Formats: sequence, structure tokens, C-alpha cells
Amino acid sequence: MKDTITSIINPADEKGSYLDASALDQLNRYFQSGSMRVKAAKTISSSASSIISKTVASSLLYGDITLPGGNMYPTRRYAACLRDLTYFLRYATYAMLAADVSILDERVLNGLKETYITLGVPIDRVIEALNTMKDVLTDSVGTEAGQELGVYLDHIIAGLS
Amino acid sequence: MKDTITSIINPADEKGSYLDASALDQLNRYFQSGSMRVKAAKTISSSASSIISKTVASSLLYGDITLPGGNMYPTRRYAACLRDLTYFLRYATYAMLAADVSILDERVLNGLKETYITLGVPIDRVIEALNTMKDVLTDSVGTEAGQELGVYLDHIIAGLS
Amino acid sequence: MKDTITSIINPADEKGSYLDASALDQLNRYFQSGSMRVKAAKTISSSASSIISKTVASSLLYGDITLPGGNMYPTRRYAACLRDLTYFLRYATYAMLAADVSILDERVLNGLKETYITLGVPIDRVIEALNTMKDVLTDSVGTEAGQELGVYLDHIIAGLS
Amino acid sequence: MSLIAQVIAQSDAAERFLSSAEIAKLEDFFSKGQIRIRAAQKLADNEQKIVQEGSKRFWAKCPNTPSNKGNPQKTALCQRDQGWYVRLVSYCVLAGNEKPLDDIGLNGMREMYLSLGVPLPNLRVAMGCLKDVAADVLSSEEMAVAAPYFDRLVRAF
Amino acid sequence: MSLIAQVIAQSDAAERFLSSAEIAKLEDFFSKGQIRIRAAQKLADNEQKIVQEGSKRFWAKCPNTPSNKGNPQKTALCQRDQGWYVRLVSYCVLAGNEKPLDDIGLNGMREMYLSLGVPLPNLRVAMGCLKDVAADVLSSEEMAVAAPYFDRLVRAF
Amino acid sequence: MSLIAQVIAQSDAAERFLSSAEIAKLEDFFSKGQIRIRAAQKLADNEQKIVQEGSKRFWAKCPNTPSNKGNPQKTALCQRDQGWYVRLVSYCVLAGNEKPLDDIGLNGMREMYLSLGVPLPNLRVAMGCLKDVAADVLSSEEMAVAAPYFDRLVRAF
Ligand SMILES: CCC1=C(C)/C(=C/C2=NC(=C\c3[nH]c(/C=C4\NC(=O)[C@H](C)[C@H]4CC)c(C)c3CCC(=O)O)/C(CCC(=O)O)=C2C)NC1=O
Ligand SMILES: CCC1=C(C)/C(=C/C2=NC(=C\c3[nH]c(/C=C4\NC(=O)[C@H](C)[C@H]4CC)c(C)c3CCC(=O)O)/C(CCC(=O)O)=C2C)NC1=O
Ligand SMILES: CCC1=C(C)/C(=C/C2=NC(=C\c3[nH]c(/C=C4\NC(=O)[C@H](C)[C@H]4CC)c(C)c3CCC(=O)O)/C(CCC(=O)O)=C2C)NC1=O
Ligand SMILES: CCC1=C(C)/C(=C/C2=NC(=C\c3[nH]c(/C=C4\NC(=O)[C@H](C)[C@H]4CC)c(C)c3CCC(=O)O)/C(CCC(=O)O)=C2C)NC1=O
Ligand SMILES: CCC1=C(C)/C(=C/C2=NC(=C\c3[nH]c(/C=C4\NC(=O)[C@H](C)[C@H]4CC)c(C)c3CCC(=O)O)/C(CCC(=O)O)=C2C)NC1=O
Ligand SMILES: CCC1=C(C)/C(=C/C2=NC(=C\c3[nH]c(/C=C4\NC(=O)[C@H](C)[C@H]4CC)c(C)c3CCC(=O)O)/C(CCC(=O)O)=C2C)NC1=O
Repeated sequence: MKDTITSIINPADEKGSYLDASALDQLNRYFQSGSMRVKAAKTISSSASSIISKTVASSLLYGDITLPGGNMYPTRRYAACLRDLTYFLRYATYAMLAADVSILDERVLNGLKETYITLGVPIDRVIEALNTMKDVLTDSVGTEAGQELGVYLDHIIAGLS
Repeated sequence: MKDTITSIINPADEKGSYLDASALDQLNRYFQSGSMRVKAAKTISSSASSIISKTVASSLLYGDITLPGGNMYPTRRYAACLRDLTYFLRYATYAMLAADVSILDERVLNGLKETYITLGVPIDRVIEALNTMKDVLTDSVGTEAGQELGVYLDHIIAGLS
Repeated sequence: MKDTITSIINPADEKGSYLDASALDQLNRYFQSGSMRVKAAKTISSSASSIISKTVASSLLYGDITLPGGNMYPTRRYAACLRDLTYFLRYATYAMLAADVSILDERVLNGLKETYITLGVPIDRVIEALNTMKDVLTDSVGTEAGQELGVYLDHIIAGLS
Repeated sequence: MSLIAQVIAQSDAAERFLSSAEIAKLEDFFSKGQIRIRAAQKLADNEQKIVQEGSKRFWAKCPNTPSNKGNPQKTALCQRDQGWYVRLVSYCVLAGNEKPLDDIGLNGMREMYLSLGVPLPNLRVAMGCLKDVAADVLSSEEMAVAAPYFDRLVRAF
Repeated sequence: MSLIAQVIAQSDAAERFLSSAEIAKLEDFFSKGQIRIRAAQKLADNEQKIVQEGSKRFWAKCPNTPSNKGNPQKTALCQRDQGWYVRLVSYCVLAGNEKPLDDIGLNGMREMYLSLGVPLPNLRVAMGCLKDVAADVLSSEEMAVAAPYFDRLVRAF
Repeated sequence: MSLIAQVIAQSDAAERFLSSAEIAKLEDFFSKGQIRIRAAQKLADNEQKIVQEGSKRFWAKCPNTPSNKGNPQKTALCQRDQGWYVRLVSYCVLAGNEKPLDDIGLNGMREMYLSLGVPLPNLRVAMGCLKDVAADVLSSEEMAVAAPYFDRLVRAF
């Protein structure tokens, strides 16, 4: 995966030079946003499963999708769905910490849309769940971190659209 | 692999319903043919190698195919041929027990014709051997089971033709 | 890999016959060149790393290629380059012993040009290094063996051109 | 995957023809064919009875449970779940093994109910009640082929 | 795969240049080049003699064998097989190792003869006889490079 | 790969959300952000001084070395190498770990210098001198974040 810091260092090394003023300035801003990012990651680590439950209950349950013929039936699929949403939350958290989307492209989105289409996973409902997750997150980590996390969940949504 | 029973249960579950009359009726017939199928499998288990020897002797030996330049020369190829015929017999027995050809498509025929063509295995002689095997089998398991086994050996022949 | 001896035996077996006069004669000549081949291999085994150092120093160093942006910068790439040249030397020695190029096609050239192009390895410089290696080798193993080794290094050059 | 498919897969994994133990398993399975079909039919015909009566006994033993808190939706979902599990047992009776139950109703079940906040110990009690009622509905011969799957169900929670 | 290819493959597997042990093997092989060629030629020129005389000795030692029951086809096939094995030994003599014999005549040999109902113990006796006759035909120097392969043959049955 | 990427990779390999130990590592890293930036800037601004003064001390300790034999090209290359290593240390200070040094300057370094005939023990001495001069240039607080990487460098040779 790439991350903000490495993406600044590597091109400098390709030129055999130290970081220039603008690069240092960019790093500076990133360092200053650090504590906000870490605080949000901390909250998420301690409440992930309840974030997922809330997301599922208010976006997917009590309709046809969990009934025979629906893509969250049977339990294997229901659990796969919980697992996927947990993946999305975990990788969005990583990306938010690195302030870089590359990990989402490499580890999450790579081939995902095709897999979902092959398996008949309804992508519109996945996106609905991801949008719900943004609200659930804002409730638990606050507006600033919630917005920053939104950037990465939106990147997943874009990759599935 | 699929098998008769599972192929009846799965669609019922997709509808969230119990088995309907016709499905139960179909199962009933399959259950009644069970002892005939198992008896044949038992005989085959105890005489497979002699079934193969007879098949080879009366369809492949004493001609060019076992001489230098032939596809059953040298010993490695002769043994590969015995092995293949044993595979065909074993998987046809499985399919006969499950009353379902899917295991033949998945485990035996998948890519086989291409492999044979690439390796110069003479497919007409393989088919000749499979037809001989049907007669050898009928001699040892009787007409009814022999015919049922024929269905699956014919499925292999069709897949190679 | 193929080798002179096997390439003579296999077709004979396909015909079920012993080696004919011309085949035996060809083997005879190969057997007679044997001690020259082994002697060269012995020298190379004991001086490979100095052969590589000399080759690199007189064909690749002290220019842009080892500077930032060059394909031998940084140390990882410099070492990869030493490793590749060592591969070329080792496999050319094997081929010279077997008097057969097939090991070069199978183990060295198979996909190499594509890899080099993908990674931006400058093929003209690789060839320059391989030509230099021929001279360095002739100095250490003598003209006759040097020429014989040249045949196989040229085969690599041809495969990259 | 039925018992037939299971035995075949096992024999195939060993890369040999059927062993006598495998043959015996198949003979035993086919010999009980008629009973299996009758038992499956009775479970289907009596699902409502089994679930209604099962729920009563369950709430008696375990009153403090989501489906018993006056939320009609939760009560309905709970009874639906019970009906589903009875159905899966009927599939197992015909397949001759636990695979239909495992594949459809148990694989992922814990993650699901944990996420839903439905207490597994309560589910265990409820499944026990279903078994008891079924035992009244089926003949002992029929119950003999169904019981192992109800037991698997109870153990699973 | 000749001894040369074998030594190369071994060195390659170790991902290093040839070891002194490997160098020594090659020096030894090439030093016997002339003898190998003479031995191979003699085996070719005397195949008939070796097989005819070998069969006689074999049937004397082991009369009750498929090729000795008056079925001319079986007799012919048996002698053909013997000739083939002499040929494979001549290949080994030139390759400097057992690979030609293993790859062409031994890999799958047991399955083949078992399926054909040709008794392996008898084959073992027959191969022993081939070796004895060959020893009369080759000089001791030549037999020294051929004997290991006849022995391998006898051991294999 | 920076410390951030490293912590993420570790957490990802464990297939779980960040552990409290991982959280702590990140908090600590970000808390020193300002110092890291100042230290990196000073190393950049003083590279010449560090290399010139470092070379003097190095040649004093270790006169018999390629760069000290009157061959201007070798002297130049040696000083260039030193400057490069100071630069890699400045990258590490910002990345919070040794990866930039390992990936750019150490992976393959031994093979390279062995093949070049540049003695590793001498390089070790030279790197030690660079550290000493850097310690004079940086504040103790800044040196605290830079020292581990100079040490890694010395240990590596
Ligand atoms: C065939 C495999 C399978 C099953 C079983 C299954 C069950 C299942 N049970 C659910 C809910 C539920 N299930 C229960 C069940 C119970 N409450 C109790 O007190 C008892 C312990 C228990 C009944 C014995 C309840 C209360 C809910 C609602 C939970 C809620 O909405 O808070 C839901 C979510 C609501 C919905 O249907 O959308 C599913 C998917 N899904 C499947 O694919
Ligand atoms: C870390 C990167 C990563 C991702 C993202 C990932 C996703 C992923 N989800 C899958 C399946 C699935 N994903 C879902 C998800 C859903 N179904 C719905 O109806 C809901 C709307 C939705 C949840 C929001 C389901 C139900 C399946 C199983 C589909 C099937 O097997 O039929 C599969 C197929 C293999 C499997 O079932 O495990 C993959 C690879 N796997 C990975 O390694
Ligand atoms: C080069 C490797 C190689 C070999 C050796 C080989 C042998 C070989 N031997 C055969 C038969 C046979 N081989 C024998 C051999 C013997 N009978 C005896 O009593 C002795 C013990 C022994 C001779 C020493 C016999 C009797 C048969 C005929 C078996 C039958 O038809 O019942 C056959 C089947 C008939 C045919 O040729 O179509 C083959 C293929 N094939 C190969 O690719
Ligand atoms: C269980 C599914 C399965 C099948 C069916 C199977 C077939 C199979 N037969 C093969 C070869 C072969 N198959 C034959 C068979 C024959 N040659 C003849 O002339 C006869 C007519 C015929 C026997 C009836 C031969 C001689 C080879 C070796 C060909 C070669 O390597 O040159 C190969 C190539 C790899 C190998 O040699 O093992 C495969 C994959 N492998 C599998 O895993
Ligand atoms: C960023 C990672 C990296 C490094 C460091 C690197 C170094 C490097 N040092 C070189 C040479 C050299 N490096 C030295 C270094 C020294 N001489 C001494 O006495 C001291 C012990 C030491 C300085 C502290 C010398 C003397 C040479 C020339 C060797 C020769 O040409 O014989 C060369 C070959 C000449 C060329 O540049 O083409 C390279 C590539 N390359 C890389 O990609
Ligand atoms: C035994 C068969 C075999 C060969 C031949 C082989 C070659 C080979 N050289 C490679 C890279 C490389 N090869 C070079 C070589 C050079 N760069 C230059 O500028 C010089 C002109 C030249 C040396 C003469 C370099 C620098 C790389 C690394 C490129 C990179 O990773 O960016 C790679 C890519 C993977 C890796 O970096 O290890 C392969 C596969 N690998 C094998 O297994």
C-alpha cells in the first residue's frame, strides 16, 4: 500500500534530493491532523460490531433480502454480509489513518464489483448500507472524523458504482 | 458434485418450502433402485483390476499402439492408460450411485479431450476401450446394472466425441 | 532440459532401434570435447564473482545508470543486476557443458525480455554487459572454451534482442 | 450434499473404489428409504402445530426473551425461524446427513444472532422444545431418523 | 536425462556453480567415453545372440512361464521384451545413468505386467540370464560400465 | 513504507481492527511530528558540513581506504555515498521507521560493496563519523529521533 509519507519520500529519492518546502509543508499538515485520525480509529476499534449491527438493522433487515431467494438468506450469506461490511469499515479506517485511498483499491475494490455481480450480490443495497454506515459513524466519532471517514467510504461506493 | 437428493432439496429451500408430491415421488423411485446400485458398486470394487485387464486385452493389445511410436509405448504410457480406464470405471460407478452425471463433467471430462489431443492420445481408441468396458461390465454385474452403468460410460464417450 | 546425449537417444527409442553410425559418431565427438568443457566449468566455478565484478566495472559503472533515476540505483537494483549477470554466467556454463541451448530457453529467456521491458531494465545495457562478459571469460578460460561459451552468451543476447 | 454424495466424496478423496464400510453405509441408508419419506412428510404436515406448541413450552421455560416482550414483529420472526429449522430437519431426514442443516441454518448462524442481539442460550431452549413436540408427532421409528438432527440443532446453540 | 543433465539439474537446484564433487563426476564420465561407445555397439550387434541364449537359460531355470507354454505369440512377445531391455541397457551405457531404463522400461512396468498376468519373479530370472550372457559378450572393461544397469533391471522385478 | 503503513500492515495481517498497542504507536509518532520535521530540515541544510567533517574524521581513524589513496574519482564517489546515507537518514526521521534506509540503502548493499571491493569495516567507521558530526549539528531532542537510524547504519556494515 502507499501512504502520504511514502508518497512524498519516493519521488524525492528518485531525484536523489531532500524534501522541498511544499512537501515538508504537506507533511506538517498531515502530522497536525494525526491525533484526530487516531482518536477516531480508537473509537472504531472498540465499537465495530455495534456499528455494523446498527448499519444492518437500519438499512437491510425486515424485507425480502433476508427471506428465501434473497441474497442475505441463508445464514452463510447473512454472515458474509456482516463480514463484508466489517471489511469495509476496517479498510476505510486504515485509509483514513494513511490519508491515502490506495489500500482500498488494492485490497478491497480490486475485482469486487465483478465478484458481486457474479454472485448476484445486489450492489445498490451494498451502497445503501455504506451510506447508512457513514451516518452511524458520524454519530460515534463526531462530524470532523466522520467526514474524513466519509471520504473513504465514498471511494468504495464510487468503486462499486 | 451434485446428486439426485441435493438437486431436489436445494430448489425447495430457495422457495423456503418443503418437498412437493412430485419431488417426494422422484426420491421414492430413486430410493427403491438403491440396492441394485449398491450391489453393482460392490461387485466392481472387488473386481476392478480384472475388469480393466479384460477391457485392455480385448480392445487395445497386440497391435501397433503398444509398439515404439504407439501411444501405449513405453511402460509409463501403458500404465497411464490403465490408470485412465480405472478412473473412468471409478467415476462411472460414483455417477451411477448418485444417479447424476455432474461428477463426470466436473472431475473427468473437464479439459480431458484437450489434454488427449495435446498428448496425441488416440481418442477413437479410448472410445473403443470404453465400449468394450460396457460389455465386460454387463458380464460381471448383470444386464440391469450394466445398462445403468452404460448411461455414464456413454456420457464420457459423448464428452470425448 | 534437453542435452546432447538425450536428444540422440530419445528419437532412437521412438523407433525402437539402437543408435546408428552417425549418431554414435556425433556422441564420440562430444565425448572428446568433454575435458575441455569441464576444465572451463571448473575455472568459472572458482572465479565467478571476480568475473562479474570485472564485467560490471568495465561495462556499467561510473555513468548515469547507477545514479538516482538510473536502473542500477538503488542498492537493491544494483544487487539485482549482479544477480542477473551471475545467472547468465551460471546457465551459460550449464549449456556449454550439455552442448545444448535448451536450458537457456527454459530457465533464463522464458519471459525475460517482457520482464525487463516492464521493469524498465535497459536491454541495450544488458547486452553490452553480456558482450563484455565474453571478453572477460576468454581472458580466464582461454580462446577455445571462450568461443564455446560465447555461443551460449550470444544465444541469450539473441533472445533479448 | 447428501449422504450419497458424502460417501462418494470420501471414497474419491481416498482415490479408490468404495470400501466395504462405505458400501455398508449406503446399504443402510437405502434400507430406511420409506421411513425417511414418511417422517419428512409428517414434519411438513405438522409444522404449524410443532411451532405453536413449541413456542408455548419455550416461553414457559424462558419468559424473558425478545419474542415474548409484546413486540409482535419479534414474535413473528422468532416463530418463522422455528418453522425454518423444522423444515431444515426434514431436509436432513431425506438427505441422510446433517449437511442441509449445517449449510443452510448453522453456517454463520452465531455471527447472525450475535449481531441481532438474540440470545443463543434462549435459542437452545427453543430448539429443545421443538424436538419434544416432534417426538409426539412422529412414530418412534420415524423419530429415530429425525432425532439426530434435532439434537445437532440443540448442540449448535 | 543423461548424467550430464543430472549433474546440471542438481547444481541448478542448489542455485550455485558446479561443486568439485560435481566436476569430478563429469571428469570421470568423459574419461570413459570410448569404452561406453564400444560397449553400446557390442550390445547392439549381439542382441539376437543375447536374447536367444538368454531365453534358453531362462526356460531351463524356470520352465513354467507364459512364454514356455507353446503359445508362439507369448514366446515372441517375451523375446521381444528381452530385446527391448537389452536396448535400454545400451542407452544407459551411453547416458552414464539409469534414467533411460527407468523412464522407458521401469516407470509403470509393474502395473503393466501385473495387468498382463506376466509373473514378475519369472521376469527377474529372465533378466538375470540376459546379464550372464552379456558378460560373455562384453570385455570386462566394457561389462564394468554395463553391469550396473543389468543389476538395476534384476532388482526392479 | 512509513510507520503508519507498517502499523496498518501489521493490523491487517492480524485481520482485526487496530490493537491498543498499535494505537499507542501511532499516538507517539504523531506527537513528535514537529521535531521530526525540524530534524529532517537541519540534516538537509548541513549535509555538506556533515560529509566534509565526517570524511576528515574518517580518514584520520582509517587512512588506508580506497577514497584516501589519491584517486579523486574514488574520493568523490565515497563522499557522494556518505551524502546519500545522510539523506536516507532524513527520510527515516520523517517516516518514523528504518524502511527508507533499508529499502534504498541497505537491501543489496553488501553484495554491491563486496563486488566493488570497498571494505565494509571501513564503511562502518565512516558511518560512525557521520553520526558524531550529526550529533553536533542537531539539538539533543532532534538527535533523539535521528540517532536510531545512524545506529542502524553503523550496525549494517
Ligand atoms: C434458514 C436460516 C436463517 C435463519 C434462521 C434466519 C433468521 C433471522 N432471524 C432474524 C430475526 C429474529 N429472530 C429472532 C428469534 C428469536 N427470538 C427469540 O426470543 C428466540 C430465542 C428466537 C426464536 C426461537 C428474533 C427475536 C428476531 C428479531 C431481532 C430483532 O429484530 O431485534 C433475522 C433478521 C430479521 C429479518 O428476517 O430480516 C433473520 C435473518 N435467517 C436465515 O437465513
Ligand atoms: C477484504 C476484501 C474482501 C472483500 C470486500 C470481500 C468480499 C466478498 N464478498 C463475498 C460474498 C458475499 N458478500 C455478500 C454481501 C452482501 N449480500 C447482500 O445482500 C448485502 C447487501 C451485502 C452485505 C452489505 C454475500 C451475501 C456474499 C455471499 C454470496 C454467495 O456466496 O452467494 C465474496 C465471495 C467469496 C465469499 O463468499 O467469501 C467476496 C470475495 N472478500 C474479501 O476478501
Ligand atoms: C520398453 C518398455 C515396454 C515393454 C517391456 C513392454 C512390454 C509388453 N509385453 C507385453 C506382453 C507380454 N510380455 C510377456 C513376457 C514374458 N513372458 C514370460 O514368460 C517372461 C517372464 C517374460 C519375458 C522375459 C508375455 C508372455 C506377454 C504376453 C502376455 C499375454 O498376452 O497374455 C505387452 C502387451 C502385448 C502387446 O505388445 O501389445 C507389452 C506392451 N511394453 C513397453 O512399452
Ligand atoms: C480423474 C480424472 C483424470 C483423467 C481422466 C486423467 C487423464 C489423463 N491422462 C493422461 C495421459 C495419458 N492417457 C493415456 C491413455 C491412453 N493412451 C492410449 O493410447 C489409450 C487408448 C488410452 C487408454 C485408454 C496415455 C498413454 C497418457 C500419457 C500420454 C503421454 O504422457 O504421452 C493425462 C496427462 C497427465 C498424465 O500423464 O498423468 C491426464 C490428465 N487424469 C485425471 O486426473
Ligand atoms: C543510495 C544507495 C546506493 C549507494 C550508497 C551506492 C553506492 C555506490 N558506490 C560506488 C562506488 C564507490 N563507493 C566508494 C565508497 C567508499 N570508499 C571508501 O574508502 C569508504 C569506505 C567509502 C565511503 C564511505 C568507493 C571508493 C567507490 C568506488 C569503487 C571503485 O570504483 O573501485 C558505486 C559504483 C560507482 C558508480 O556510482 O557507478 C555505487 C553504485 N549506490 C546506491 O544505489
Ligand atoms: C535464472 C533466471 C532468472 C533471470 C534471468 C531473472 C531476471 C530478473 N531480473 C529482474 C530484475 C532486475 N534486473 C536488473 C538488471 C539490470 N539492470 C540494469 O540496469 C543492468 C543493465 C542489468 C544488469 C545487467 C535490475 C536492476 C532488476 C530490478 C528492477 C526493478 O525491480 O526495478 C527480475 C524481476 C524480479 C526481481 O527483481 O528479482 C527478474 C525475474 N530472474 C530469474 O529467476
